[in-house]
Parts: sequence; structure tokens; C-alpha cells
Amino acid sequence: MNVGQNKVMELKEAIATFVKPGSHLSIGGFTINRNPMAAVYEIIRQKIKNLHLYVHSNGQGMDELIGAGCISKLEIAYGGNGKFASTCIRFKKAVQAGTIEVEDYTNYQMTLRFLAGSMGIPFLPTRSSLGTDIINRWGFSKEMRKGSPKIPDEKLIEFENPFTGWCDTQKVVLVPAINPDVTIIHVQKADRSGNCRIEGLTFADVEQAKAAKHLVVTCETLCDNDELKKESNQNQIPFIHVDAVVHVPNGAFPTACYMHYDYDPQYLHMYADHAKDDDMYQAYLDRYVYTPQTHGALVELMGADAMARLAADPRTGYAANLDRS
Amino acid sequence: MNVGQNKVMELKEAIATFVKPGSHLSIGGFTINRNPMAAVYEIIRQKIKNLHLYVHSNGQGMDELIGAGCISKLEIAYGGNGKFASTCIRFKKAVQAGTIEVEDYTNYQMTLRFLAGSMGIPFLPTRSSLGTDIINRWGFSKEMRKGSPKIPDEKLIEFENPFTGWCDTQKVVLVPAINPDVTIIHVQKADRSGNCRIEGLTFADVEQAKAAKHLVVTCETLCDNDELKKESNQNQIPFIHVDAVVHVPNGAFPTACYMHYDYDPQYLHMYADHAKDDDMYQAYLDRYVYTPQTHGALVELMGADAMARLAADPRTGYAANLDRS
Amino acid sequence: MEYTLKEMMTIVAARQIQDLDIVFCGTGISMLAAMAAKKINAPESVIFFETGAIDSRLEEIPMAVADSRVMFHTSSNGGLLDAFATMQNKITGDHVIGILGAAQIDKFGNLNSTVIGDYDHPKTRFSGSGGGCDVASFVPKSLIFMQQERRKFVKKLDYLTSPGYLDGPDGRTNAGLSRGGPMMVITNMGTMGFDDTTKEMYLSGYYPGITPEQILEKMEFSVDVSRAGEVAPPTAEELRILREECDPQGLIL
Amino acid sequence: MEYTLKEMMTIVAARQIQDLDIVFCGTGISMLAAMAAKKINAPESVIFFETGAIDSRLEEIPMAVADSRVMFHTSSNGGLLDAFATMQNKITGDHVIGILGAAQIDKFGNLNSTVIGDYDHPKTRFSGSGGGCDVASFVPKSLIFMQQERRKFVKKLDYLTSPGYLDGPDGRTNAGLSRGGPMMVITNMGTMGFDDTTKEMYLSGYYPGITPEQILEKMEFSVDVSRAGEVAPPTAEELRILREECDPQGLIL
Repeated sequence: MNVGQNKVMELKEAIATFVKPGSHLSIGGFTINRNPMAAVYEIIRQKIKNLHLYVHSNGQGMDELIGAGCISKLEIAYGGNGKFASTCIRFKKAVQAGTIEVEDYTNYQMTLRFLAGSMGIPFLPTRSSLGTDIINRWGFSKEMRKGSPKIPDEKLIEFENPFTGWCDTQKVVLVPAINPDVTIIHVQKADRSGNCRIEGLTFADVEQAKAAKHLVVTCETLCDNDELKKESNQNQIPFIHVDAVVHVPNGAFPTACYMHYDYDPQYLHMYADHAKDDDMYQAYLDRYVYTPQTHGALVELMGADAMARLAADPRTGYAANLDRS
Repeated sequence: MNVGQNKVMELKEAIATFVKPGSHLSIGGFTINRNPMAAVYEIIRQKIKNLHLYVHSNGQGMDELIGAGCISKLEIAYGGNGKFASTCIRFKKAVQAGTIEVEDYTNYQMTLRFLAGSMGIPFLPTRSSLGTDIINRWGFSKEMRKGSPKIPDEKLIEFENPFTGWCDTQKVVLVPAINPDVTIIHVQKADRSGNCRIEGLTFADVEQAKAAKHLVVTCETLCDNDELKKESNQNQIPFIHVDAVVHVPNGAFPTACYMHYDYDPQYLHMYADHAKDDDMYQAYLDRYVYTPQTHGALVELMGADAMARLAADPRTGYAANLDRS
Repeated sequence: MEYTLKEMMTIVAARQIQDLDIVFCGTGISMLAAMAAKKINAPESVIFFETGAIDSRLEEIPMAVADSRVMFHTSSNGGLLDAFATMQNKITGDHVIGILGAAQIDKFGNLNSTVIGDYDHPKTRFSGSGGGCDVASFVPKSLIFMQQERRKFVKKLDYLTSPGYLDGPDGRTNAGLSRGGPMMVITNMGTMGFDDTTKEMYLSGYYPGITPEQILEKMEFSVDVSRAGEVAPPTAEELRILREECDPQGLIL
Repeated sequence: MEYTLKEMMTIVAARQIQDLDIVFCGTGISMLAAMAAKKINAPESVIFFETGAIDSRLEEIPMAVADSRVMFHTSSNGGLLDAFATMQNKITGDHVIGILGAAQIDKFGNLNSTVIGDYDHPKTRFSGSGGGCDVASFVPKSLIFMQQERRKFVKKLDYLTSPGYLDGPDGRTNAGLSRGGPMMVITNMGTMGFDDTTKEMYLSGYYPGITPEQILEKMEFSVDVSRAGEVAPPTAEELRILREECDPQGLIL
């Protein structure tokens, strides 16, 4: 958080300033939509390693960070990419190979954990997962938890309702708050002070943003400060939560950004193909992440025609009739 | 809640259908803004008594319901009307005379209680009020609580943080959920199925709405179903939560409705004067509530000039330069 | 009329959805079943997604629950908090029907969508719960899509991701969950229900050309088949709507 | 230059506010103090309201924190949940300064804004906590406006609505509250601070023409006056801005 007014930065600087080796990071978006991909690629380019990543249902961003070896620990509810990869491929390989440690929660639990962090309370209750292995099995050992002040001692706590029977509830599960060192989200509009407007579904981005010690926002459109304040009902995140505003058009590509562009089925299929093989994955990284050096260069590499095909139809917010086979 | 499509009703019918003697009721708005006043006056006209009212910082609506003798129990954080009555006058008289039973919470606690109700969980934690009489003193006795299945057995529960020290927190207060029998809110726009759009601050209306077993919405503008779905990002309450949609222009008068009209300083001062004396209050009720019979008739009684003075300036959303002395 | 097993599964699920049901949808066939129900037999059902979209106008099939296509012409575009609260809150949650899938199922309808093998050193890792466990915990009834294979209908799950009836009739209540639980399993060969008393799976239907015995061969545990009857195939009209109006691009079918 | 005590109180409070402070405002004089600070000495402070408005453009003085005037040209228009989370969450909350008022205060800065007399049969009922207790519980520092009267500076509160230092130096920590607590009491006669060690109130300032003794006469308990000095009166420029730019209609002053 930063109460000041001008937070505009270049992406390279924002990532170098706020994402450090070992940082506890969360990224916004959901599977194939509004992932902060420009920031993800910049983290990969800067070779920042040993990150502890928090996501709920993340697909592309999470999988690329794992694929590039940036992640050592992961707390997650769902690692999938819709029809493009029912389980994310580099995620699957890393878990099976034991190269990352994983703690499993549900989508609602991860969202409540961010909400608790944003509210400044240590936990929130839910009835989700009672009787299941989400409660019984821990991915992070007790010892590992005790050894880290940045991780709570317990994964989850089952708890009798102290308001006996109130709300027809006998038991709840308490989920511990998350306060990431840094959250990165991609939004449609932000102003120079950091006020943010998300169009379409917000997923858990607002909670992830407000739970974080530092917040980096990448945006499609950088607005003057007065512009967003004119219809402030549509602003979900006030500027005081934000540390850096980075203007990155197409910053969610190859995932979608509602009202701006669709996900790129060709890229996502190409990615899935490459992800299946380690050598091919290295070739993918070289060609699409390391060589372009900036997100703009990646977009240029795709070509204007390819990008034009993804442009959102203003009525529906997505690319109607896009070839998605 | 009602998943059906057409919920448009007359106010008289909506109140008679959903507000019964003894109902647990909550009303939206905050002090002098967006109180569902048309509905409040209709409850008074229908002489529905013995209501159990839940509000956070409510002013005009709460005070008029108490003044007319509709309320027997009240859970509240703040009974004031800004500069027009630092403590609401009929509320103050009723508490001092012991004619209503009151349970005191904080604004955040009442809001969290509605949030818990809307989330379907029995309680939420906060650090607010640790060490204070909000925890130590109860307005509702243990016996009264045990005797009523609609009230939790405890006002609040102080509780050691089971995630030891997590989030720098040793203790929290657990606040019990509220699920009112009926919530009534006034919004700027609703469609016939019940999708709602609130302009300006939402206060705790969304949580109050979603916590309720039944939800009555009064609206300034009744829209076709397609209209609100075109910019659905601005809709806070989807139709499935709603039972009745009532079209009542000026439905928050004499409180304000952002972008439509301001509060009426003359009315609120006149009200405060009458509220100080029992006989004068009876005269107020006769003249402004019972005689008009409908909200439209009250607005007519005020006169077109008076209403025109309150009309919101489209740039700011309030009546600029209104005489508020 | 010719039809594929995927079409059969979709129509069988769609028939379970009724007017005024709020339908929780996942990706793929579950979304298609909800779309088909709305166009065929339950026009007043409401589709919603864990991402926060409710009553979307689905002019094209979404490829994920976060697809921008679910954000168009909704009643509101909220987020995950809104969606799951709609299910956990019994006022609205009691009207929700969930549609789920999994890698493994046991006789009490518990689901595994996390790992095959040892949790700490898994042979196969799947996507994980996502919202599946939340939905299964909260809603009063759900439909489960499964492929009919021995390794999927197992005596013991490798990991219990989403609760069915847990260990039997009192399982959910003892665990602190709301009543409810799965109502039907829909496979590529037939359908299973859960006994009102024992909460154990039984065969309720088999598709034309399939026998109960063939289904039992594709399960590690056996189930009662005495109540099973042949399931009516999709009608020509059901198929027309499904193919022409729901998935004209053939993205799912 | 002539000035009223209300103007003095407003300016004294405004001077406590610094750039990058997030200022929690109530109705009346507290709102005016925040507006004055922003126009005089802390242009980069941010005003916010428990109703959910943040960084409002206050072209006219709001008559309540829910006045539509606080909704104009904000950074965002949220609700109560947003506002209180901003304070309870220490990441943002550590930057908040609260401005409060009350009917009674004790030597540890605890406040009563609920009842005078017996709680169950009150002689006088006030508005109640509102957000006051929340703010006092969460934020690291707060200013308290009080009228200097014996019945208001009391040995024992009739009801403890909002926590100051509770029963002394370890009071807040023992109760489970975050550190912090009131930093200054501003009355119509002078100002009080709280001792770093004992957390007891002491007289820090008296207004021109007022003596410490006169202030002590208007308190039921006595406080250390050895550290008190005369408070500088408002400057002509401060008064001009306050009168002409903050409250030209004289609604508060």
C-alpha cells in the first residue's frame, strides 16, 4: 500500500522492486482469463526463484511460473486451463516429480483466506470440506509450518460452532488468512494514483489485492486521475492499496481480458503441446518468453492479424465466432 | 428469495405479504440517506406491531418505526440523524422509557452479522470491541435469548485465536449471524425480475438483502429486464434474492437518494421538532403519515416546488446549494 | 435417430433440471447439460458459475467457467465470494443443483479429483478441488458425470476431495455438513441413484443396448441392479436443440 | 484576529493531520477538521468515511457521513465492510488517524457514547457506538473532541463504548487490541495528551486566555499540568481557509 499519488512505473522496475527471491506472491485472474501474464513473463525473464505462490483456480499464469522454475511452494485450489488442459501440464509434472510442495484447498477456502487477509483477521469460517481429505491431509508438514513465520501453524482447524446450533450449523472449518508480500493483478483501467476498475467478473482479485502488503497493477488503459473518479461506483480498488501502476496493453495475453480481447486458442494449444515435453518446453520459453524481452515484443511476434482476430466485439465483450477448435 | 421472473407488486400488497406482526425486519440505508421510507410509512399505516428491527446506523426510518410504536426489540449500532438529531429523538425517548428492548453493537459488527447471514455461516470474527462494555453488557437477557429460537443464545463471544498469534492477533470477538425474516431496501434501479442497481455508496444494503429470508425492493426507476443486464457490472443484487419489486418514485423521501434527490432539511427539522413532544408527534403522524395514505400523496402534500428544490444536480448527485440551515 | 454417448449423457442430465432450479455449472459437458435444460425442459432454470456470473446469456459455449462468454448479459458480475455464498447460504443454496465430475467415485458418491496414488508422492496429479468440494459440501442435490471404468468406480478413494454421503446414512450430518448429497451419477453406460436409507449407490438405469452386467464389470464394487430400467434415448427434438442451438460449433459434443 | 472556540478546536485538530495520513471522519467538527487539514497543512492526506466513501471531493459540507456529498468524485464508493476492513487490516490501518467524540471520557481515554445512568434503565440515551468503537479498536492513533465539563471528564464511565488505553499501559494488549490508542483530546479550553509510560491523560495545552486551573475545575479527575503550554491561536490564513473554503455556508462553525 502507498497513500501517494503517482505510482506509474515500467514493468521491469515494478517487478524488480516488489518481487524478490522467496517472496510470497499471489496473482489474479482465473484459468484462462485476466491473468497478469505480462508480469508473469517478466518474473520469468528476471529469473526470480523460490517463490511461494497463492492462487485459487489459476491456469496459465501459475503453470508458466512453475514451468520456468520460479515456484517452490504452492497453495492452490485448482490447476487447470478449461478445455485447453483439464489439468495444467507443467503443474502436473512438477507435483508428480516432487519439485514443488503443494497445499490443497478449495476455491472458496482460498478466496476466504484472501478475504480474511484483506479484513485483517486471522481466519474465517466455512462449512466447506467437512469430512474430506482437504482437512485430513496436509501437503506442508507441521515442522515446515512451525519453521516459517510467514505460514500459519495449521492448514485448517475444525471447530464446534460456539453459538450452539445457530444458523443450523454444528461445526465449521476455520481457514487461515493470507497476506501475500505482493499481489499482481491485471485490470482494464487504472489511473496514475492506482484507482482500479475491473470490467466483467472480478473473481477474487479484489480480495487478493487488499490482502497484500504490496500491490502491483498492470492495466490495459492508463487513465487520468479525474476520469475514473467520475463514475467511481465502478472502481473496485481505491488507490491507497496500490504500490505500482504499470501500463501494459494486452497485458493478460494469451489469456482473455473482457471487453478488450479474447484468450488465444492457438497460443494455448501450442503451449499445451510444448508443455508435454521438457525440451519442447525449453524451446517454448526461449522463443516466446526470453527472446521477446518485453510483452510488447511478444505481441509483435504474434502479428497484427493474430491479435486482431482476438479483439473483443463491443456488444459481447469477447471475440464472437473466434475459431476455438 | 424467489427464482421466478416477475415480482412487481404494489407497496401495500408487498408489505402485507412479507411484514407480519412479530417479524424480524431489517431496513437499508444509513441515517439520512436511502432509507426505504415509503415502506416504513406503509408499515406504520398498516399498524404492524411488535417488530424486531435490525439496523446498523439508521436514523429516520428506524426513528419513525419506533415513534409509531411498531418496534418492540431493536438491535442497533447507532441511532442518530447527523446534524438533524445527534441522537434520534423517538429512539432516545423509547429507550429511556423502557418501551423497547435494545441490544447494542458496533457498526462493523452489525455489518458483519448481516454478512455472516448472507454467507450462510453462524458467525464472523473481528477485533472490534475487545475490552469494552459492548461485550460485557447485554441488553437482551440470557433467559429471553434462550426462549427465542430466532435469537442466538449469546450476544457476542470472546475467543482465543486458534491459529496462535497468526495475523498478529491473540483474541477475537465472534459476532452471530442475522437472517431477518424480511429486509427492505430502496434502490435507484430495479428490473421486473428483481435485479438491483444501487448508485453511490451501498452502505450494508447488499449484505442485509442477501441475509434475508424475504427481500422487498422499492425503486426509483423500474427498468425492463434487458436494460440492467446490459451493464451488469453495476448490479449488486441478482434477482434470485428478491421477492417483491415495488416502483415508488421518491421512495426514500425525506432521506436522500443519490443522483435523484437530496434529503429534505425542512422536513427533517420539522420532524425533529415534532418528535420532542408526544402530542405534536401524534399530529405529525396524522398529517404526514396516516392522512396521505400513499407515498405519492405525501409527496403531493409537500408540493412540486419543495420537491424540485431537492432534485439532484446530475454532475454531483445531490442538490447543490440547497438551503440546509 | 443416431446419437453419441456424450449426447445421451448430456440429455439425461438436462432432464434432471427443473424450472426454478439454480444450476451450478462446471466446464464442458456440465455446462452443455445446463444450457440444454434451459432450452428444452426448464426454461426458468438459472445457470450460474463459481466465478460469480449468474444467469449469463450464453450465445457461444464457454471453454472454461472464467471464459468471457459467461460475463455477457448476466444478472450481475460478482466474484467467487458471491457465488459460493449463494450456495452456502441455505436460503438460496437449497435451490441449487450442482453438476460435478471426478477422477474417482466410491459407493457413497464421494469424489476424488486430486491425486491417484500416495498424496505425498502422487502417481497422477489432477486439477484439485476447485469449487467441487465447496459445491458438494453446500448444495442439497448434485449430478455427477463419470466415465464407466473400473479404476474410476473404486472401493476406496485415493483422496476424498468432495463429500458424497461420506461413510453412510449419517455421514454428512456427523461431519457437520448440511443434508443433501449426490442424487444421480451419469456415465457413458447408465445412471446410478443412492438408496434413501443406506445412501449406497444402486443402478437406476442403463442405456439402450447396454446391460446391467456390462456396467457392473466396469466397477470395482458391486451395486444393486434390481431397480434399473432402460433409459429413454434422446428424442429427435432434444438432439436438434442440443446440436443446433447449444453447441453448433461442436466444441463439446 | 477574532476566532471562536469551535474554530480553535478545528484548527488544533487539523494541525495533527499529516500528509499521507488516511483520516477517518465523523460528522460535524471532525469532518471540518479533516477538510481544513487537506486545504491547509496536509494536502496529501486522504479523507474517508465509515460509509465506504474514500477521497471524496467535498464541494459542500456533508451533514452526516451518509450524506450524498461524500459520494461525489470518490476513489471508490464501497460500503461499511470496505471502510472498516481498511482500518482493521494493519497494512492500511496503520496509516489511519481517527477523529472521535463522546459524551464521557476517563483518564485513560476510554469513551462513552451510549448511556448516562444505568445501562438497563438509562437516564440519558445517546446514539451508541456507530463506528466509534470500531475505529478506537483498530487504528494506531486518534483525536478526540470533547466539551470541557465535569460531567464529561469522569472518574468512571457509565458505559465503556470505545476503548482508549482501557485500564492502563498494558490494557489494550491484554484485551487483544492492536497497539495504538488516543493521541490527543481537544476541548473548548485546551488539549490533553497521554503519558507514554502510564497512558494517563495529562494537560498538554491551554488556549490563550485560559489557565490550567480553569481546565482542572472542569474535570472530575485531576491530571498532570506540568507539561502544558499555551496553544498557538489559529493564524489569519488558517481562519480564512476554514471560513471561506471549508464552511462558507456556516453549517458547522
